[in-house]
Amino acid sequence: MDTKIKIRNLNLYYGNFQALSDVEMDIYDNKITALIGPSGCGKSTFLRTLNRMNDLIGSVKIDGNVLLDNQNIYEKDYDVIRLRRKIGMVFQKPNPFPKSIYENIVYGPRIHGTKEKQKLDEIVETTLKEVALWDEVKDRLKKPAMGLSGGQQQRLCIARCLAVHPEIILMDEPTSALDPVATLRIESLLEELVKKYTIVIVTHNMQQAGRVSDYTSFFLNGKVLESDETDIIFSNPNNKKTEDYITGRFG
Amino acid sequence: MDTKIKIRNLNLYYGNFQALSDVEMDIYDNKITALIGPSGCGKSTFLRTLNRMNDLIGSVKIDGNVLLDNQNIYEKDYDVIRLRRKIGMVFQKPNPFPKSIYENIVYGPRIHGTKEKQKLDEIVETTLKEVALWDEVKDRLKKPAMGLSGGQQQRLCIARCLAVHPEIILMDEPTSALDPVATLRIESLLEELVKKYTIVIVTHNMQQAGRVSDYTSFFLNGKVLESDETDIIFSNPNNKKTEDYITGRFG
Amino acid sequence: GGGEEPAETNGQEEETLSGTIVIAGSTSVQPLSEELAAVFMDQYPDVTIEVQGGGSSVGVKSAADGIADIGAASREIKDSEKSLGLDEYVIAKDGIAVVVNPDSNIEDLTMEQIQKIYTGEITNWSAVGGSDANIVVVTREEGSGTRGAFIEITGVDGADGDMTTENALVQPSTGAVKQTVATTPDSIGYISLGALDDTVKGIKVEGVDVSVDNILDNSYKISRPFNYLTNGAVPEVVQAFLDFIFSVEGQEIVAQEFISVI
Amino acid sequence: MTNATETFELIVPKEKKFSKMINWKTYFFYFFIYLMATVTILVLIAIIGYILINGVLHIDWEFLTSEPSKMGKEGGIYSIIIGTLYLTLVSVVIAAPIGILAAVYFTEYAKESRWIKMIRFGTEILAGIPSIIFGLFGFTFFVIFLGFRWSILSGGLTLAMMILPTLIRATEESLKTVPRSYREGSLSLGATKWQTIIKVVLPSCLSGILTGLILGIGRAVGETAAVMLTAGSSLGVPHALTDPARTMSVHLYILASEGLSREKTFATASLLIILVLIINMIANMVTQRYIKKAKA
Amino acid sequence: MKAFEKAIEKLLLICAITATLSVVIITLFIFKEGVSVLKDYGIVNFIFGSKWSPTNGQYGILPLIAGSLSVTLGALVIGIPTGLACAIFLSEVAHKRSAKVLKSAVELLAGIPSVVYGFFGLAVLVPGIRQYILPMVQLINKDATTSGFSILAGAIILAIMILPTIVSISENAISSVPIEYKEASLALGANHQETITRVIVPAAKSGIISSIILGMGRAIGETMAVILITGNMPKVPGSALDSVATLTGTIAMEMGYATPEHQKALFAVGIVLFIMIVLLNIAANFTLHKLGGQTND
Ligand SMILES: Nc1ncnc2c1ncn2[C@@H]1O[C@H](COP(=O)(O)OP(=O)(O)OP(=O)(O)O)[C@@H](O)[C@H]1O
Ligand SMILES: Nc1ncnc2c1ncn2[C@@H]1O[C@H](COP(=O)(O)OP(=O)(O)OP(=O)(O)O)[C@@H](O)[C@H]1O
Ligand SMILES: [Mg+2]
Ligand SMILES: [Mg+2]
Repeated sequence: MDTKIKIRNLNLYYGNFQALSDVEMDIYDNKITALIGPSGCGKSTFLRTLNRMNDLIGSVKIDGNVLLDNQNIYEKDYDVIRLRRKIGMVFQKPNPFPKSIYENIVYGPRIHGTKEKQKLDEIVETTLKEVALWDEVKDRLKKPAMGLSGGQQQRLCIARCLAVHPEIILMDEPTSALDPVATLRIESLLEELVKKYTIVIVTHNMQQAGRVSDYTSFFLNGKVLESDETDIIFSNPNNKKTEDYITGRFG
Repeated sequence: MDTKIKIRNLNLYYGNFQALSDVEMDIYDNKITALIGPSGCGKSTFLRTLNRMNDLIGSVKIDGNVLLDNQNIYEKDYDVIRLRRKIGMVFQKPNPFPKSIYENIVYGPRIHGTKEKQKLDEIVETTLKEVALWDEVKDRLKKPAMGLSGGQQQRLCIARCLAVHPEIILMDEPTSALDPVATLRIESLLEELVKKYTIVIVTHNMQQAGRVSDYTSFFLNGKVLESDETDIIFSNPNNKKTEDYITGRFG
Repeated sequence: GGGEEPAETNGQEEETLSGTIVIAGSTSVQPLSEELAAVFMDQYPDVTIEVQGGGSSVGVKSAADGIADIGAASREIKDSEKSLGLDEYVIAKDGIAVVVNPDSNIEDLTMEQIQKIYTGEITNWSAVGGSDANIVVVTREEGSGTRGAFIEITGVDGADGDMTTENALVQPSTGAVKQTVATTPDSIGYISLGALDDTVKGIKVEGVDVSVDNILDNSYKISRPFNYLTNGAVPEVVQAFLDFIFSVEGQEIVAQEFISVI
Repeated sequence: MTNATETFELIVPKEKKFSKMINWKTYFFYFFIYLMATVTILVLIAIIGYILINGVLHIDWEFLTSEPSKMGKEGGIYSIIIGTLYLTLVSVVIAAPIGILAAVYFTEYAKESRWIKMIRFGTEILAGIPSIIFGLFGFTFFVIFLGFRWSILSGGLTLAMMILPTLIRATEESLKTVPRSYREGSLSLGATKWQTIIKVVLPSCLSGILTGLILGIGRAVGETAAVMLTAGSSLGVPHALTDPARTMSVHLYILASEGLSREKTFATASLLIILVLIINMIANMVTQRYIKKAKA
Repeated sequence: MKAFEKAIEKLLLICAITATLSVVIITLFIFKEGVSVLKDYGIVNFIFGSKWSPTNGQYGILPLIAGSLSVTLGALVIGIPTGLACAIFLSEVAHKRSAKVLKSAVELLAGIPSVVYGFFGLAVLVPGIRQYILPMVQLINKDATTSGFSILAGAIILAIMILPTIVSISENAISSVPIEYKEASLALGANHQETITRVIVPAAKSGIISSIILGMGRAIGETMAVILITGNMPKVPGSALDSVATLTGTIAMEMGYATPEHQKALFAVGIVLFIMIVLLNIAANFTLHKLGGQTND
């Protein structure tokens, strides 16, 4: 089992507020890692350090190492654009661009230089099939993506992210805005995807974490309190607070 | 055990979309009734029919009966202002007015005609004590309420609502924006309040519903699937879907 | 002002003179009206005179509608306006100087040359003895009193009406024409004599310099009247003001910048 | 997409080429953006600088406090400052209550009916009407038809109509920033709609409304064509609503187009710019406080 | 209580109607004054007549329409790229602090009275065009001449005047594009510039278009600045260096001196202007509605 990303001694500050303290974690190849913890504990912040999305926020200061394939992504000349191609991201609220379904998917490939229509068509078909959306939308590829239902939009966003061939997919509460049926579809999709991709998922839903993930990390107040195989965390946590949280004593 | 509110055959439409179908429910005096169900199932909508807050939304159409003390609040000449004095409401995000702590609490009494300074002072003190906030804020009553922490703001909002002497308090996920400590304080406050008031609370947190409520109603797609004493619902639900939801199979 | 002595005599005779006079209309007449009003109000402290601009036709219209006691117009009254039955008083005359850019070597033009320049028949200065350069014609806006007088006297106003070339720049005021001519090479324009200064070059017309004397003795031809218009019987105070204007003292004020009518 | 390292090697050389190509576009893009921003700033500096350099030295106490004579060729601009203040005040006093209340109606009461759409459309049209049309209208309606003559009243009413849309829009915008939760909080306590508006909604967006007012004042101060046709251009100090007045913009236009006095023209223009600067600064300060408060 | 609330609502409604009422009264009065000329002279002759010579009884406003449109078009050609670039600079490129300074600077441009612009154009721009632009143009076209009073001068000044409208509204629109779009694009490995041109600006297009339409309205309606710098020559222009007269300028300039008949003709010009603005507004509403329908939902 290979370690895809190694996080060592990671600290993150929003201005003076320390949002992450001394985070250490390993993320394994072709596994699903779930991040859990009460609201505001730093899950999203942590997730966004992995593809350097926090660079966008002016007041952020980061120190520590995030090693992707043994290379520190916070190194001075590290190519952020390449990083973000390698590490795709799916957000809490489905966020398709206000363009057609087709345009949403080819956006990434186009940016990265693919121009031939035929190739683009191919990408659209493959990725939509991968997220099991092809049959539902194949007749309306040129229609606005905004016309899809929430669950379909989220799957489209996943497809859009697959279209640039990432190795890792980060997901920040990808089902929290979805209805139960859509949630179940995404969950079973995750099981498919993990065969080819490494997945990190933030979730508020304990049961979801238990169902889909291989590893789970519990965050509290910017610290990782506990990190282990999901079965162990859920059946036999080391930390009293982890147990309290998982059993719904707080959060 | 008296029934405070009887809901019979309630249907609600947002334009063409039916958000509540044939809801029937009894809300008992001096008890806490919890409303649970996945996102979008109509919990908030239902709660807001009880104090006619939905009147504000232009496209809403309601039919059915909501009997408060055996009088239908949707009757033609029913006095909405008096209704809303009788039925207080606490919202998901603490929403104090951008005024001082003092002004927040006396807002209601002033509106309803109490003018004497002494009386108002008295109200401020009693209600703040009732929500266990008095000691924390008694030296800064004239300071902006916005300066309080989230949990304090929420307790202030409860105090503000108590200041108009309601009989019933509606709470829509009152702790979802709060940290664990503040959540516990509110929960223990509920136990105090229920001695004097009837409480209806919407929550996403199964454990919270289990801990604080006497009765629980499970909503799905605008329908009440099951409604019973909390212990029964949690230990031995009638409906498979209720069970699935409570055990985190979806939602 | 030298109104010291008359002020006392008048003051003794008509101590009761008071009221408000509204004058409105031509902006060309406005400075003169203000000057006259200032002196008159000095003499009769109880009289208020408001001087409004607006333009000649505003003058005509407001006198007719009774919004103003006196309408001022810097042009002849049109036939269509005569029917309004207003009383006209020519209170002053204003010479119109033909001006060119100060760098121009033109000194003198004949009426015919001016006419041909303004109708667009002559478009190059070489045709009238200048250097080989296109003429930039500057005129006033349609309806302007100055323009009306100028085209009529120079013959630009032919059988088919106003024949001013389409290629003329149009400027909405004396000052704007002056400024344009002053800063635009090879330009020609016309402005009120009162506004003539050395930023532009006033030229001779038919060999005659533009000056008050030459206008008074009719050797310089291009001038226009300043009209005051009243509607029907006027209040005492307005009559007194009109009398004052046509008095020696009033016309002295006129003569400071314009041409007296007596 | 089978093995990570394989893809890695495949992509690197390709990507180098792309980034070169993309960089050119990107450089040009940023060059253009920076260039335009710089040009805009330079133009601003040029206009303001040119006028202030030529005019500021001619502004002195004398100029501010003495009355103009000879059409403004001589003397100061005292009566014109007074006229400007008067006219602006009148127009704001007329427009402010109507504008604010109308905005309250649109945001708090109006339902999306065809009637309301038409009324809204009317407001939009009013915002788009050129000032010269307001001038024509004010002249025929207030000055002549209603017999108000050239007066502060006619001018003020005309200007009030002109700044009404600005006020409505600004107030509406700031009303929209008031969180729904304030309204719900108040209503759930049994307050009526109007009580909610007066006691909670309006107080919490006061500075937004104030900003709108200041914008309206700016527009009133800067207007020329409409004022000239309705308030007149008489030089005297106005004492009553029925007196005519000349505002600084009108005065500047007359000075500039009649070429009466270069000095006075620049001095008046400078004063006008300084006035606008001050108005903008106040507006900015108010908005800043507003933003701070909203954040707190 | 209820009655009081009802009364308040009625009062507010009356205030809201005031604006619309104003439009109705304005329309009525402008039409009352001007419509007789349109009737007597013939609408077609009036609008398509190529000679504006009121003293001769010729009321063809084609040259004026051409003048207004050409100056406005010029202003848009200059103002849109500049304004859009500034808006992008403010919302996406500049640091917060410099953005704030630049924004208030641009807003200052909006506050400067239009007469000041005209004055500046007259003193600086008109001579500048004659001295610097003309020689450049003459390199290509030897016969070119200009007095400096030109479409170009008007367009430049109007471009500056509409800049604040375009910048501030577009900036708002761009800033209010949900950050989710930006994040999504960046997360796909797009760089900032690609994100701006391919996602943010397209997503803000309805705001940007409405800023342009408002700017256009302002440009068509501007009066005092244009009078001073376009030469007011009522002739259909042949090039950007030609002088033109505009609808608004002609009204403002000739109103004062006009005879009653002439004055009516000017009111008729006002009617045309008014209708143009109303059409522009309707077109704007229509476009925005269409665009809005596409982007939202
Ligand atoms: N841009 C920011 N500037 C300052 N503080 C921030 C910023 N973003 C987040 N924070 C703070 O950092 C902490 C961690 O936030 P984060 O969004 O990572 O929490 P989270 O675990 O994802 O919570 P949730 O479950 O509610 O999404 C919080 O206290 C939050 O207030
Ligand atoms: N103003 C509205 N107009 C139209 N539809 C609405 C409106 N408010 C709510 N709805 C719809 O009604 C349904 C019920 O909404 P409601 O807010 O009551 O759900 P909820 O159970 O409170 O969900 P949550 O747990 O997310 O708060 C949803 O499908 C929602 O989209
Ligand atoms: Mg989060
Ligand atoms: Mg809800």
